[in-house]
Amino acid sequence: MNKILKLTLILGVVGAISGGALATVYKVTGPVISAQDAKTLQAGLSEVFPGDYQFEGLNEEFELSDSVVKIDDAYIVKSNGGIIGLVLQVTSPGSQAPIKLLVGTKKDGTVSGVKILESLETPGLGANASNSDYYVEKENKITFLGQFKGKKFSDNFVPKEDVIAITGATITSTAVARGVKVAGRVAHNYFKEKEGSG
Amino acid sequence: MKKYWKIVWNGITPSNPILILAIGLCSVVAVTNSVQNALLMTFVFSFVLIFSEVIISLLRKIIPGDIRVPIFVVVIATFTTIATLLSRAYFNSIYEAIKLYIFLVVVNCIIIGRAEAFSYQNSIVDSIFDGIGMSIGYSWVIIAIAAVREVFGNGTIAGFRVFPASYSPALVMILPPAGFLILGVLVGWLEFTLKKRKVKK
Amino acid sequence: MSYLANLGKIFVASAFVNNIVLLQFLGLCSYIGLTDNMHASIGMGYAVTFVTVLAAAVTWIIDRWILIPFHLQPFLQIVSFILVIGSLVGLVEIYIRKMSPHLYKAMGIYLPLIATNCLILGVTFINSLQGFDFVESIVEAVGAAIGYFMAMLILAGIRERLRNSELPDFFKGKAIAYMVSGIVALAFMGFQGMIK
Amino acid sequence: MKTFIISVATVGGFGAFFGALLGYFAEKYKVEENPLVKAIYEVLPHGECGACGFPGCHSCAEAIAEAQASVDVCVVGGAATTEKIKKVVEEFKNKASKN
Amino acid sequence: MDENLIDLIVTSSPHIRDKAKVSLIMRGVLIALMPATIAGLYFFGVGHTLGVVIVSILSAVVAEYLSCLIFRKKATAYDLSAAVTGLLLALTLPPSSPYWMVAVGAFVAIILGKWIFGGIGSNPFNPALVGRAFLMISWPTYMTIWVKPFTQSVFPPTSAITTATPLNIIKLKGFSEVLAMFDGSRLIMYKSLFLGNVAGSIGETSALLLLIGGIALIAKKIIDWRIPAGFIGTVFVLSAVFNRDPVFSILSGGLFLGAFFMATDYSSSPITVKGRLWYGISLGVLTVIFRQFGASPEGVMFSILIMNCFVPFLDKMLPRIYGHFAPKRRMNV
Repeated sequence: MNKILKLTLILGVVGAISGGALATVYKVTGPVISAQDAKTLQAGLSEVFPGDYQFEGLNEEFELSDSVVKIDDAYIVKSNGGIIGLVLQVTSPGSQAPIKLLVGTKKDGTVSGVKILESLETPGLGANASNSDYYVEKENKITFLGQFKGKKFSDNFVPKEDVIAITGATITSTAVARGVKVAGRVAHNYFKEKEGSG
Repeated sequence: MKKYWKIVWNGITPSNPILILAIGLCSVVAVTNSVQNALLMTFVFSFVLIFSEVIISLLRKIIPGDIRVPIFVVVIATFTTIATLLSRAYFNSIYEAIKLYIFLVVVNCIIIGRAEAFSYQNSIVDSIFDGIGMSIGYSWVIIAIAAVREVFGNGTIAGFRVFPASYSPALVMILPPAGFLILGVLVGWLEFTLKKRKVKK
Repeated sequence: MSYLANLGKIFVASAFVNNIVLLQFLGLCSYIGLTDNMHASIGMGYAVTFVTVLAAAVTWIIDRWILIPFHLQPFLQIVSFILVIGSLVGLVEIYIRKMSPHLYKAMGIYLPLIATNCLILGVTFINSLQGFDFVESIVEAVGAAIGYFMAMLILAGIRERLRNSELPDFFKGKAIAYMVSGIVALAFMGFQGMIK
Repeated sequence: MKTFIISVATVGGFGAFFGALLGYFAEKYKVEENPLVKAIYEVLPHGECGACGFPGCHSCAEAIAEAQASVDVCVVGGAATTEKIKKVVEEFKNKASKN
Repeated sequence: MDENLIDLIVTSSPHIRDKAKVSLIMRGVLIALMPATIAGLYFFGVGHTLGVVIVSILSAVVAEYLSCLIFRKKATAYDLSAAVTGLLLALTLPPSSPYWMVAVGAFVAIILGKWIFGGIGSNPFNPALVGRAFLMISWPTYMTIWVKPFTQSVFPPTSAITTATPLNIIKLKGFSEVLAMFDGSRLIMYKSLFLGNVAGSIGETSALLLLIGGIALIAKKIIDWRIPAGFIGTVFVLSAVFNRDPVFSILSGGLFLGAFFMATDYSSSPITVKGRLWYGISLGVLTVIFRQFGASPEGVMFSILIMNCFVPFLDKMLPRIYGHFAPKRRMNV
């Protein structure tokens, strides 16, 4: 009995100390991490929707055309009070972990830009998706994400057809294209609804 | 001073954690596809190893033998999490690259092995130097492997272009199969030379 | 996509497309260490299957019912997971050692090996990262375990066979196990793209 | 502060719970075993990595006790562990010869 | 081949290490591959294509020679096995492959595929396919450029018109598109595929000539009919199940080349009669699965490599020719 008590006590105390230490460290680093995330998000927003605009968080549930792609967040883009676009944060299943994307959409029905926020794709293959030195069209220096700029919502977004795939990374290419496609559909419905209601 | 140098040197070559002990190889294969990943892994590894060794050495008289392993594991996991949080807060871009492999540190046999074999029996100062030696021994090997893989697989070292842009990289080098193959050649070379040395003796 | 098809997809992905040993390098220590012996490989395979599923179930409960509701996930996940898995495995080992010496010989002796096997922890992290629900987590765990089992059997079979051939001195011992794994990994790359 | 307390309670609770269970199980399901195996097992690193080719440190200790493996089979422990195992084995031999 | 020697060759199952006999077998295989090779040169232009074949064979022989030196084994560079590996590798490569890549592939095939295991007879994997898989993963771009027949000029190879293989088109666009390529007539399609007038690897397109070579090898008892029969038969049946044109499925891609010349490699295929049959069937199943669900349109190579992994089990689990295990099993039941 004595032994059981001793083990309980020691393991409990060690656990408690560990929990306390971690909570303390998290208290210090937590704000830094969230500040960092916010900064990344802000930079991402202005990257997918270049120009001097205001971004505003949007709380709305969207109807999705795809069962595996999810919309985590949405931001409306405002210029002088008027809505000119929508940026969507999309999660699409990648080859190992989900890929988090920011997709900027314009009111005129085109994609303004795409950025990968988080991904765990294979270095040298899938990771080339966010590599700014990797061109899918070498002559025009167009990156994989760059090719989405200006694409219409109504496009098919199928790699090897209207989307140039990354060599040896079909899964990644499909995942990104799929995410953009869903975002496009959502944005299309959103703008239509806005117009309908005035 | 000489004693400490001997402890450090012991980790660098005579009982190098990868080359001689040949354990904890999961992380070796996993993170050596680029020098950058290998470097961050090295930082996390050294941080966790050194601090865990210190704490365990500090507590060595109190820890009961029956549950020493769970305690070691908790200590190691705690430092791993701290390392994760710190790298996430201050080196976010690299953290993104290897976050899947960070937990490999927790279950790295090298750390548990050193905790048990060295710091559970030695003083704090000795443990620090053992940690330093082991970290250096671990890092030079994984960085070397990573350099080879990155050069042939991507034409760069730590992001700097080494081969001209016209070089078409052998993608396989940064993919899983080459990790095994290079480790195989390395292990073969080691066992071969060690055997030779034994025969000579 | 129906829920069942989704489960099938998760299974194929974890067993073949992202084979946990060959393409994710988890559980290498035991993979290289034990495949010299076919008997041990099989025992380890059963033990890993059992523990992975157990661990996936338990950690899912801890993750969903304790860590996430109290916002502890970012900093307590690793510690709690490893503590719980390690202790559970220890308990199971002590128990079957006493209760069924037969089972202990076939599978139990491999249990301690698993407590610090990165494969188990890896699976639980993947489950948490992907946000799988309970059934999905179990399916992922079964897939990963079968992938591990398969890799163990392949390597053990080939190593057994290679015992009759005159390997070069350079590659005798563990080295050839790594080389074979490299080629098997090359073959398994063929499964890439099966999951869309 | 609330987070701090919850954290301490959670991990401390896990630790205490499993500590108690481990202690209880170890008592209740005790298995008699060869003292030599036990002694060798004590000095092995408990890393349970399997690098020696045996499934776990316990099997490794058994193999050493039955002389199926050499005393330097544990690479993780290195030279220090080898020395200790040698010592343990010798002690047992001496005891046996005295009896 | 000298008729008197054939009886000696038949019993090759526990592998024969005798140099003279090995070289005879290898010579047989080389001769059997000749028609398909010549067809490849005819369809894809003598210039660059011939270069690929020569570079591959030469590199393989050089690699073999070097390996003998490095690993201090008796020289086997002249038993023709390296030449066979080199030729097989070349036949699986696209006609426009750059020479350096071919050379790398041949070195990998010989050293990684064969010599690290101790040379001929010990390799658990088919060496030529190890080389090809290495290239496929390393340089997917070069490995998926296919040349339209009769368009690759002698010099320079760039003038060739690139196109997709029939399997490629089926993967991306569907069967009707393939049919449209042949004026919508199945008969013309079958004929083109059978003769080899389609895009593909150097030696895989002409089913007819591969069939002739394969049947010759079977007739000379150099290879066992069970593996190719099981393989091709399974692909035929399963393709129909998956609603693919079965005749198209067996004629297109590298199936004939793989079934007759790769899967039958002595040291990487099972040695039991039943084992061979099961081996062939499993290969067929895997190939259809790869073609149907995989990222790349063809799956013969990866199927063979994966089944190579399981050969030790096929040998172990199924009773041997000698009936050694059979009585024991019955006793258990």
